[in-house]
Amino acid sequence: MTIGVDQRAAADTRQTLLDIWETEPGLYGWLATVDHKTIGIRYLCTAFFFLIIGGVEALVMRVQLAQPDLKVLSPDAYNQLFSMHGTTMMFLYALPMLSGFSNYLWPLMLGSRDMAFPRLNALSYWVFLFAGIFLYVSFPLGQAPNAGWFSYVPNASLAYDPGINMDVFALGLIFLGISTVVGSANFIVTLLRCRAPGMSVNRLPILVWGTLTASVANLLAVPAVSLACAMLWLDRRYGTHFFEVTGGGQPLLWQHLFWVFGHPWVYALVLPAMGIVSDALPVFCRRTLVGYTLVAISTVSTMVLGFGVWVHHMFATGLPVMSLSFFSAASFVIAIPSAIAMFAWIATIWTGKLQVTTPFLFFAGFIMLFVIGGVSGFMTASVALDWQLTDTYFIVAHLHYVLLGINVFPVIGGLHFWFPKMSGRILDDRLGKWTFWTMFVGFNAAFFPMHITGLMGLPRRIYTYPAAMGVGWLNLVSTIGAFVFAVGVLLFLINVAKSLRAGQAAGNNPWDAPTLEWATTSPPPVYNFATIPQVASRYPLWEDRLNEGEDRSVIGEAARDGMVLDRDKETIGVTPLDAEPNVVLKMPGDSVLPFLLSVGMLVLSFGLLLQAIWLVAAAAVCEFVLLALWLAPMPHDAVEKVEIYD
Amino acid sequence: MSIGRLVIALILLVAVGSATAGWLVMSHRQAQNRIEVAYPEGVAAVVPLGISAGQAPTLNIGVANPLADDPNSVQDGKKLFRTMNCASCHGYGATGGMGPNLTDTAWRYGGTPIEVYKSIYEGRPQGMPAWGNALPPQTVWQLVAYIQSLGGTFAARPVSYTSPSPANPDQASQTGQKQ
Amino acid sequence: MRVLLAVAAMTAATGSVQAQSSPAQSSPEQSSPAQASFSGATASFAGAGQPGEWTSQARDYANTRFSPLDQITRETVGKLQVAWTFSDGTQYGHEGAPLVVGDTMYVVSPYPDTAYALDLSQAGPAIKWKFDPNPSPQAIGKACCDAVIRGWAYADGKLIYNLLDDHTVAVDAATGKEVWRTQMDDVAKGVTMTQSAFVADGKVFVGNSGGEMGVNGWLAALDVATGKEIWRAHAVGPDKDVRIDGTFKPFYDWMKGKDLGVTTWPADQWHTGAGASWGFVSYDEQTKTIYYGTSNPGPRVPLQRPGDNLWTSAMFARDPQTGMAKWGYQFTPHDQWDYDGVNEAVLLDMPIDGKMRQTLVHFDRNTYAYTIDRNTGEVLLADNFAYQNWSTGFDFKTGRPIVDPALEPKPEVKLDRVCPPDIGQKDWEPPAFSPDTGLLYVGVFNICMGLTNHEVSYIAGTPYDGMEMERFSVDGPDGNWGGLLAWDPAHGKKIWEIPEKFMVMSGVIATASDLIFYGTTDGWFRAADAWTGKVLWSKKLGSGIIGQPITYLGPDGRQYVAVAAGVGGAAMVQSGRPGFLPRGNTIYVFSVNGETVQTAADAAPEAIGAVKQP
Amino acid sequence: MRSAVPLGFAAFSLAGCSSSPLGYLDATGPVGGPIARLGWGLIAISAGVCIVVGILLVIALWRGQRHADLEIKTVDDTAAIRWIGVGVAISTVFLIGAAVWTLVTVRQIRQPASATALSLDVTGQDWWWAVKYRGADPAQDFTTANQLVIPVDVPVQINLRSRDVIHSFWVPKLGGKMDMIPSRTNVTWLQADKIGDYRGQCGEFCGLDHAFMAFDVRVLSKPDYAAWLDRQLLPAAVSAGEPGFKTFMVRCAVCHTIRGTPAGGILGPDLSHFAERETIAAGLLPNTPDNLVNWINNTQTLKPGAKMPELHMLAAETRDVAAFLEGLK
Amino acid sequence: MTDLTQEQFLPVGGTGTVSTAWWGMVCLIATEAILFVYLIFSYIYLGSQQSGPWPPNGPPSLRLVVPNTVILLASSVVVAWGQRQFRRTGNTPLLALALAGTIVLGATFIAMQVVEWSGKGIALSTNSYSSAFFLLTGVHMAHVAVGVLILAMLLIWTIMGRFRGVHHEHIALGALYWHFVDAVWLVVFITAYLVPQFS
Repeated sequence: MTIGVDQRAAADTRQTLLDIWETEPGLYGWLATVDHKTIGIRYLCTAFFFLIIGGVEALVMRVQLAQPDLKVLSPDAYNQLFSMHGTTMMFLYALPMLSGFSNYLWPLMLGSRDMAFPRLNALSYWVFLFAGIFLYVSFPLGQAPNAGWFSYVPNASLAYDPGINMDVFALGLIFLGISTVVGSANFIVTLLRCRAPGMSVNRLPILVWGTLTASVANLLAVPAVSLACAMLWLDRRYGTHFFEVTGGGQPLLWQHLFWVFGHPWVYALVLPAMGIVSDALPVFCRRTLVGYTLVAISTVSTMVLGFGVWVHHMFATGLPVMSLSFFSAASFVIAIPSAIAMFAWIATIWTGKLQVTTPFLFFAGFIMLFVIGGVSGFMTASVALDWQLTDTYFIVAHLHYVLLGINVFPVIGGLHFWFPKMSGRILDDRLGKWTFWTMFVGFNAAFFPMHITGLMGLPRRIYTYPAAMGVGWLNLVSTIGAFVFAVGVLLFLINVAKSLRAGQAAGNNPWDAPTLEWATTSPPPVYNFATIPQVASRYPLWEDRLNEGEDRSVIGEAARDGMVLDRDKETIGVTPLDAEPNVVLKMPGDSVLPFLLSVGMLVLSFGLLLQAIWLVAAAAVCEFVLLALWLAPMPHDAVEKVEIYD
Repeated sequence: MSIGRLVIALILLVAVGSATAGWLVMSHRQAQNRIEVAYPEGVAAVVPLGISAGQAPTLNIGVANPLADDPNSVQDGKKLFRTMNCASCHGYGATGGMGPNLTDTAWRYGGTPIEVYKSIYEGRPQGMPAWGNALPPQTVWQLVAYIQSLGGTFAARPVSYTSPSPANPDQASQTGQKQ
Repeated sequence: MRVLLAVAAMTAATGSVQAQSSPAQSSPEQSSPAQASFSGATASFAGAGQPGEWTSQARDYANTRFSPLDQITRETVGKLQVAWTFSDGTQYGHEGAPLVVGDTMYVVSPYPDTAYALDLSQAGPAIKWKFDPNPSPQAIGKACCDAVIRGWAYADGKLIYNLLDDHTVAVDAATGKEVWRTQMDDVAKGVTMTQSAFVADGKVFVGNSGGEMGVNGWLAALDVATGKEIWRAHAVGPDKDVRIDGTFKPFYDWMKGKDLGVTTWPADQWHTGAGASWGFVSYDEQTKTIYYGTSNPGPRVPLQRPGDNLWTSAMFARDPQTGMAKWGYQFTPHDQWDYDGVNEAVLLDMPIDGKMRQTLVHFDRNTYAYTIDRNTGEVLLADNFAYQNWSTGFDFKTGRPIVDPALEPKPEVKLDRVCPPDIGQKDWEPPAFSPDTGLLYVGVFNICMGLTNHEVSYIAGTPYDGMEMERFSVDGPDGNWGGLLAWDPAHGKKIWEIPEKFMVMSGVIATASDLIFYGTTDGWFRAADAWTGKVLWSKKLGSGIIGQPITYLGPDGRQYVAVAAGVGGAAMVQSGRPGFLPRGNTIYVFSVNGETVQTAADAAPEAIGAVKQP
Repeated sequence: MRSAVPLGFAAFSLAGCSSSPLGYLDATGPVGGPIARLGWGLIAISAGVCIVVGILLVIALWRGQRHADLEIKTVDDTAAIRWIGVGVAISTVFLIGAAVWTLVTVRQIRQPASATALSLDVTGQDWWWAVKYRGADPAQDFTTANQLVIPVDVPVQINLRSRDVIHSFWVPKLGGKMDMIPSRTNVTWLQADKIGDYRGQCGEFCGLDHAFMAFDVRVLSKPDYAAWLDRQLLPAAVSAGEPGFKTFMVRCAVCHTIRGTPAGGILGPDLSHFAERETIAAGLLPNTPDNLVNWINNTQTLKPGAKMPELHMLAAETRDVAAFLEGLK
Repeated sequence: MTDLTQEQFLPVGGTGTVSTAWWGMVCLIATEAILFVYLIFSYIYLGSQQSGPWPPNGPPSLRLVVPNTVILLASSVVVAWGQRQFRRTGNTPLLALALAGTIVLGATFIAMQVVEWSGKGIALSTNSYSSAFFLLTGVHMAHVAVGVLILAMLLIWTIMGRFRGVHHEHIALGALYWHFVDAVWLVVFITAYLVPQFS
């Protein structure tokens, strides 16, 4: 038990901590590491990789659609492309990307040394990676999933889609669901237990609120789609009758299960991104976020409402008008929290002192796209009008404004914002501004015309369209825009490559931002904080200047006194609400078990796909053994207590 | 670790490259799934499904079903089997009814793909209509693909042709339905 | 001695006439011959020929299958043994009843419909002649349910019957030479003929089969002498084709109107509307009326033919001279489960509510037993004779059964349990009537079906069907599949039932000695007490029995009982069950102790050798 | 200035939508009309919101820009929060307004004003539409395909079914979508108040040829409609003698129906009065003899994956069949 | 905010709400519970959409299931008792005994459930009812099986003497999961067995 005394002692402390926390070099260490920062960056890179894959698929589709009656692709090839594009972006890019941010930032923002379950953290990454690979296994066979990302039955059933296409889809989503649920549980427990003393719920950054809300939602929503996919697979391979009408199945059951999951999921893809804006935008307005509490509440309430509107994806299925009216009204109501957040951001800019940096541009641009995506959503919420809008390009426009506007723009902005923390170097601002303008112009050119083609009645998911529709030139504009947008993404990659090598050094807090992650070095040490910080306000690094109240946070390695916990791999555990420290948590060491377990799951999924019982059985046994090893309790000494203050 | 990075980059490059190449080739192949079987010279009967509709093209016994391994063809064949009223005679499970069981290995007129093709094409004396005029080769092969998927057929025999096993009278008049 | 038997028959008849005065109170347990008839029903046994003969499938016009013979009694029946057998070597279902005229027995095999005349006065007996009509093999694949023939007729020296390939042929009973042959339809279109020709009033009445093939059903009258077609009445189409004119008086209003055979069908669909008539025809000599039923509508998928689909699944009363319909009655309007109306009508006179009525009794496949006024077509009684769940009741005002909407088939939606199945709880197998007991004895089923409908195309020469079915017992996996029951037609109630493990698809006969004979599809041939249903004698035969038994007096004055054992037809729905016998083709003839003409000694080899001596 | 981009496009949309055959913002009639009005209304609100927010954002950016120093600004946010409250309140008013307008519209179009005199069964299947007319008695029932013919100013009830996967029935100019779901019957209705031809299209992704699953709605004056109905009720006008008839019976009859002939296939469209149709192959080509020949010969090229196989018919056969079909008035 | 002046002592690790593992288990149970909610929703939805009766062939028999339910609930009591004894007295053999007992009861439940299934005369692919029924009960059965495996591991570790003093989170969590599985069974039992008796 160490007591912080002087600089030398502090230096020794750092060394001890380093010895405790450092991951051993080499392949083993690389596979075994459980450091949330490494995992977070892996999440970001993998997700970005899938973003590029999905993007390329989209570009090919845009070529096919550039003019009427083109025959660049066969209908089936086109169907595979749009299905994989949707699946990739929805499942392999959007959420993992945000998980990457949260994984990297949470412990830093919350003043902890790692997530609550570092090994689960590693597991959820490996599972995500392998599930992503699994979803693409049938791609080289020319049999990728081809029934759209929401794969309505019976079109996805064996009778109409006999290849392995949809088996891969069903098993892949179940596989991926494991990663999502495990990750969500980890975030929830981390928030409840692994915060710095004093980091009470009313001091959490909005990003944490967003990810927390999203995680709770995933915990409750993902089982629905896993179940639906299991049923689909059983229907296809074992002749059950969940969806097959012969034998009393119901195609609509799929739609209910899928959208009960799907709608909350969509919010899970945007709320953390909105959190990024809420946390980072104010930094460039040199002020705190206007209406923190309102925004936090709106975040949570959006999700609560989000569980009650799934039927607005099913307005045209002939459900009773009464229920349609109810869900329509609910879908209007859900716009209110979003309005709150939007006005809060505008007010923040309005009353702020702006630094027009690249991240700022992305966030400001995001607000405009957020509004456009919002109002088009508001139009589709109207059941009567939706009977016309649904399944036209208007929907395509809407969902891209929502998912690119509200997810991709904040994400790219966030990457510009936190890149210094992750790499220690700042991204080139001039190139960054170019990136922004290319992407912004390209994006609007690509997707705004789709509103109009949609209003002109162009159905979505058609691989070509007659010239008589009169939408040829609009589609050409879209295609050009799409490529411009792609150039923007390319510029960003160039910027990253360039800055990694020769970027300007960042220092701890290049933006002079208020939250804890900026208190430590860039990149942070593996143990994050030598002394566990003690938080006294919502903006620990601005306290003195904001000068609210007399309490001051205690931060920094050379803290006068505080918790160091340099005797073993430990971090502090606190009470869920007030963050009173109440336990010292033993943190597990690096382990290759998560990796092996994920490999096992990959094998298991293949076994199911090929219906090779022996393979499934073997994999299952291995999984069990691995889990037993993982969970085996280590022999303990008798009761121990740690004295933290003298 | 930069070595590691390089390795990963290479693996990614190879994986993505080969996957894309594979997809381009295969999805193109599937688009071209329309096979061209020479259409028999001339058309005999004008009566739809008469007792005989001329001879099938003299294809030798070794001809394999070009669509045998295409899951879509098996499904299409199954749909045709039901909608072309085959199921009403041979049973919805193809296990026999007015007509013989098609899932077992007893074949009055031979059980290789081309023999099944000919039975469908030419019709058979005890009430099996001749579909040669009504259905193009593509479609007949789809039906054959479905029947092959039921497991009772034999592999195509490239060599000599041994005369098919004699009729099994009981199976000939298995009846599952009534008037 | 024949005279004596004739007298016996008369007394039997008169006895039952007296029975009418005392309505049936007595319980089945006490079974003294003196006991009174249950229903007081009686029948005219016109057209029955000599008491010792069996000259038509039902023995008489009224379809009673009652024989006045009484040599074999409830006491001696236990001694029955095989006297001789005859095999025709064909592998299809044997459904017809042999005919015995004078000393000759006439038998027709299923496809290829070969006819045999057996000389009963010879040992063996000897084959007198054999006639082979060579029908087209194509017909085998067009017959929905086995290449069967349900019977044949004898009329002024001719054996007359239908060939599977749509010809009616008459053969000289003495020489076996073909007298005439008439083509009735085109087998390539899926039409076959399995019906039993019926002769009355100097005409042969023949009908077609193929209700599953989208045929256009008809019944035709041919001249016995020449085979020339006199008239043909269709079951569907305009009144002209159906032979309906001003004299047509259906009892119920919804069956009145012009061209109902067209207007109760979607446009132009009546052409393929089926309504074939392949059941037994009956004939009332006093009123000069023939009665027969029509089959299911085509296609079997109801969604493809909205409307009542007249006159399918119906019964017609017609004038045999002109073929004009007197009345019609549809048993199952818009027949959705393939419950044809082909089952025979048994013409009985019985007191109902104290009033003597001239009725016909019809056990329909839809599981209602109808007692109908045969002069007006009014339904007097309609009661379930076995388990069913498709109908919730019968509306006597309209004469229509009330349908349970939950069991109406929809395409591609599986109905797990519809009872009865397509073949009904009683198929074509004819019942017997005993004037002594006043009861009808009928072989029934106890089964249900799982049903899935598939929309179908009409493709000439292929089935126009669309019903995917599996059948199972009402009482679960190990339940009974059938039974034989005694039915009181005047009160519409079951008196007793003999449960059977397998379906009972054989005809039934009753004798003046209060015996009934029937067979099961697992090959048991049984004799039972007509009063109590007590089984008095059983014999396992070589194959399942779907043929109709007969009884006759041989030239030697002995009473014989004969039946064909050769399973097939709808009975094959049980072919998967353990205990089901293979196909057969043998006619078994029984007599007390198996005695028959010129027994062993006369046919001894040395006797033959002796002839060979130079 | 950012919102200028969208606005420019919005301008186009005004012109654009009405010209398109599937555009629904100029829809008319008792179903299409109210929805179109609602559409314009919500578009107006949405555009308004975009403009207002855009302006606010621009002002905010412009105001903020002037500050140079990076010191943290400490301000009392109560005023700002009040403005948020105002903004949210205004939006809420608009939301409620829109919700009410929506519900009113739904109420208005859920049922026809008068009882529907005419009721059709439309069955979607890969990738065409079977249309069944129901008459007073079954004899008035008949089936056609890929074309609805309806009288003007008469509400038409439409019973929607599917024979395979989920399709969606959509005539933009006359009303919204309604899905066709296997094992269900969805009921919708439409009413045209202008004589003319309207375009319909499948609105739910249904596989390979989803792009090519269209149909026509012909709106006729009441007398014209009556005449058309009488023609439809007649059996097909065929002369069994002509070569095309023979060939058709051999090559096409197992899939297609021609009423009153032995051709009774239900796999393909009913062709009894084929010559009356505007288009062939579910709205793919105008119904002309040349197109028909082309379609019969190159089915899989024109509509890849279509269920109709290429029959490899001899040139003469094809000509005869085309001639025969074009004669089916 | 912690008062920095006074002295404090913190336990390391710890059980119940203090251990992160407990919270993790709660999350797991939450997501599993919602899975069963969706399963039951599907079962009821399919039933509500049937034209015919539901279940099609009459309500399932209770002959085996009622005793089976009792057995499963009993197993919960047993494990709870063993856990309590251990927390009180640290008596390892007693704990081992209780765990063994629970395992036996759980295995019996599975065995009897299998017997009950095989007697039904319907298969997974018979109709929508059989599919929904077997999936619902099957998924629960899988949970029971996993539960038994967990208990087996706990038994082994107990015998290995891994649990001493206050360090028995594993036992607590294993028991918690087992109680959850039992609780879910009650809901499944009511939905799939009891309700049909009255409909």
